[in-house]
Amino acid sequence: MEETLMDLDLKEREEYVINMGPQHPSTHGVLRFETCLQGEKVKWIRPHCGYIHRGIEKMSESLTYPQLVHLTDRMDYLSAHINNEAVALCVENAMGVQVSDRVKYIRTILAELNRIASHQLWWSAFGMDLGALTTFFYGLRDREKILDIFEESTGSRLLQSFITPGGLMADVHPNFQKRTREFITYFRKKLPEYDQLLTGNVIFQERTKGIGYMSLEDAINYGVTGPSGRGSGFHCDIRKIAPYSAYPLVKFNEVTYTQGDTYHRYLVRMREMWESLDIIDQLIDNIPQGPIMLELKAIKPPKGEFYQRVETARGELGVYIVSDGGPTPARIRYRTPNFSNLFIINKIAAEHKIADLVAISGSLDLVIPDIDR
Amino acid sequence: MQVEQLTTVIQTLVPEAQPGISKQYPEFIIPAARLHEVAKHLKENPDTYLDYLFCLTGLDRKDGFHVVYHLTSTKFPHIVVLRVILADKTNPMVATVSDLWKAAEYFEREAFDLLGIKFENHPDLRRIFLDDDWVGYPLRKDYKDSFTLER
Amino acid sequence: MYDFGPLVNSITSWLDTTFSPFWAGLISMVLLGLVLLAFYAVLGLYLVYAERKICARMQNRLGPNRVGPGGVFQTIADLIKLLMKELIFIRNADSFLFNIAPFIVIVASIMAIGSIPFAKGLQAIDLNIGVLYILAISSMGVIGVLIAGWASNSKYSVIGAMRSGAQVISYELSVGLALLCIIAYAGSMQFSEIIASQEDGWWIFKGHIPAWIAFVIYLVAGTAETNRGPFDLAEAESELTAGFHTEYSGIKFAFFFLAEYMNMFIIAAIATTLFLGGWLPFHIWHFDAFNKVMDYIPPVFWFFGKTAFVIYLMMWFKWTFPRLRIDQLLALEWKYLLPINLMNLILISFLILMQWHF
Amino acid sequence: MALLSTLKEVGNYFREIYQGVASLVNGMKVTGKYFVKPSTIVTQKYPENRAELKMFGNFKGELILIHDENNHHRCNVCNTCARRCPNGSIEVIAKKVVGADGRTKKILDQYIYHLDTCTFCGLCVPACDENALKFDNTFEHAVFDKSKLVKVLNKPGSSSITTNE
Repeated sequence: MEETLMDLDLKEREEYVINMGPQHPSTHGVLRFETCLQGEKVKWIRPHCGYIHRGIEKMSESLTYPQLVHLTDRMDYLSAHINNEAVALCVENAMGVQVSDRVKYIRTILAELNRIASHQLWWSAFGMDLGALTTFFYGLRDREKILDIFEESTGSRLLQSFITPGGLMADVHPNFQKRTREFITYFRKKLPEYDQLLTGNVIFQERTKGIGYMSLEDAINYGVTGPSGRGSGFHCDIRKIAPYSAYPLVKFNEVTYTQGDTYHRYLVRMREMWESLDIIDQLIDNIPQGPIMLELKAIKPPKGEFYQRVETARGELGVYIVSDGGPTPARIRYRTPNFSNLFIINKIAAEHKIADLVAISGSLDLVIPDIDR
Repeated sequence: MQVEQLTTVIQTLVPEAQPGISKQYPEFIIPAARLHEVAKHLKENPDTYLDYLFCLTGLDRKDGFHVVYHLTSTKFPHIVVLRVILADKTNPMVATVSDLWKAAEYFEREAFDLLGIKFENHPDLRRIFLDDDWVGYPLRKDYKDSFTLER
Repeated sequence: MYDFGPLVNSITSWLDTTFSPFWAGLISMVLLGLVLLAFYAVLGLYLVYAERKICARMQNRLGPNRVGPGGVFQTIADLIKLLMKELIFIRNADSFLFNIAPFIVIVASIMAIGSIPFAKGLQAIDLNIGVLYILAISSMGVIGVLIAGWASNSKYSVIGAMRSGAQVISYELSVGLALLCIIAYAGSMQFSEIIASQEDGWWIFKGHIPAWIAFVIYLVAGTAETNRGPFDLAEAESELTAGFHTEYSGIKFAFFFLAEYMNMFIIAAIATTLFLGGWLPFHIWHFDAFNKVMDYIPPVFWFFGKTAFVIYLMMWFKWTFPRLRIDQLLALEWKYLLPINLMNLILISFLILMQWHF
Repeated sequence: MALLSTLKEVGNYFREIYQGVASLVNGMKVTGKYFVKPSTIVTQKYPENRAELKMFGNFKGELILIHDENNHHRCNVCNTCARRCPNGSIEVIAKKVVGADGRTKKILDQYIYHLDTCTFCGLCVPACDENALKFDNTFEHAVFDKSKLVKVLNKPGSSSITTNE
């Protein structure tokens, strides 16, 4: 092999470059970290994305609003309901219509269930990243219960396309309330087990405490939102800043820590699961009656530009619709949380060990299709 | 800060700034040449303190390329939208704000990748999603390729 | 009762009388080698199956259940698959070292098995420095791992191999010192004599608390030495994809895989022999009726039962704990295990000097 | 004082070890508990449990054109579903026939459904004014050839209720 100038330069400093990804067990998808190592120590990381770029924004320009909703599931596939809700809210606000309280309640419950399911999968995968393989199965076992609730009402387990501009595709199943209740009692028993297995573990704490420190300034500057940002004390919960759907009606805490390390990003998500359970608990018994779909002649937002922020399981999702008054958007832009969360990795993981890089990228909870769209 | 106060702040800074298209947030159309200066002022002014850029969008409109900056503050609840209209469609160029908000560096790379808007003084202006040898900028309205779904 | 000595002696004497000394030696060697190899292969496959079943139960799963009743032939099917798979050759790899590395690893573990006493008289060779021999041989495996990592010409493999080297060299100390505690108690390095010294009680019971400490340290260090459990940094699936055997495929990969499980068996077997009385049955002092019943269970069962228990413990660790980082791994050895071990050894010497042990 | 602080450090050293080991044992309790409880196993033995495996009623398996017992469907070739489909997964092919009264009518020739490009967004079912479509609960769609995923939904010999009147 011919040695390039760069190789020689690296050799002199006893550094070398490895590619973590596009196929690597801990990047959770087709993401590539071009990582420069000196022994075990990470010198710098250059993230390369675009391996799963499908041009959702471009495709959406030729689809009507109800049609383009089903593409948003495929961005952050772990919070599909919340992505759908973002588009639905943006279109409804643009048209100046209000959905019924029943729809608002159901949307919020589905979104919170989705958030729990997403955090469960993250917990499972995070344990795997650190080498505790059993967490994966416990997390997925409990996530299955939520997916059953989704499947019974919406017909799909992962990519539901259930929330649509103007309301919901269908009414929820009669069993919805009962099953959700059952899940709340079930999962309140299982969550302490998660802590017992992983959070309290001395190896886990050693691996995560003080690792990957992200300062508040960095979090704001890079736009790191969601649980990752809140671990650094960034009050970025859109559910609190700009409440939408049924969030103004419920009481919950915005979970923040100021320490900003991997362990506290972990804790934010663990406590958020409790908070989400509380939100569902407040809403599930009080779902009012009402129509599930607005009687709209055509879903055509007026000419203008509209923006909607929602809080997905990973941070702030922005939907920016530029409408010319037609049935299709002139331009639709998704400000996805993972895109902003990804690029801080060089800042917080440099000068750590290679094992820490895996822990840190796990604690950012990256979903790659959401980065690439 | 209220909309009126924001308007006065910006009007005193850039007299030629115009109220924007959208009614949702207070929006101002800033001349491209003065964008960086305005952004810097809005970020550092303790009354506005717009330290969090949550969205940067490139648009292809009839009157040229737009670059839209959604700004908010972690201290105050106000949101400000800045808009730059680049009438020159062949060589759209605007100063980068990535030195003020690090998040902009990657949003700008995306806008460059998909719309071909060039950002001056950007530290690392490469394509972010598409291959380096990709021809054209897909989100432009005049972009044609063999895969575009005809309806 | 259940003494394999006469049986073995009769075979050797028959060989000696029928053949010339050279041929007799050769035939007995070949016989032994074949028996050990068969035992090695069967046990390795069984251990893989056991691990898969055990971890499945811990994870609310069924585990392999398709091939044969309860999936018992799953690992055999896997082995056949691995045998038929293509051996991928890496263009820039050092082909000689690349090919020899799996054999070094597997030969080291086969050699170690030779001196393990499975039952009275059922031991390929009863060296008078048995413990030392095991220590020496089992650390030979890491040479194979290092060669594999280096010769693959892959960065992931090199990182894995270097981790493994640092890890095994450090943990060798703790394994040695923990075993030294029992050697001090027993006063011998010969396995048969160590077992004989436990006729009146296993060292884990006779040796007071220091023996317990030594046992725990031995388990931890032993797990680390086999690159397993929370110490699988050399493979580190989520960091290095597969560490030192990233580039191996087919039967060469199977060798590494089998050697890992057999090393686990060897570590457990030595723990059994030194701490848990080897093939000796469980006795309760002055409870003769119970002891009589225990005596009727053949020693081979006792040996494998105890070994299985230790192996289960090691699997339990592996499927519960997250992986350590390389610096934490070394800190655990040099800051915790080694000082405690040294203090423990001094304590044991003191106990022996004062004649306080049973 | 120096001695006291040293003692404290030694105490901390051992407390650290104790707490560490305790946390590890705590974690092992969880896995140990599930190991001894086979009733908690959640694995489903899929091909064996085919008989009792029931999907939820709403499950979106594949699109079907509803046929009644007389082999009638309700499609009147309005093409709304095909226009609603975001992926172009539905093709409605009409043919012209001369009716009994001598007027030419458009009736359904083939209702082609591309299961391979369908994303199960569910927009087609509510789009149909005649309620002619629904999602079936079948889920075993795996085939060896992609062309087998292109299905003709109207059964051979079937006719529309609306055209028969």
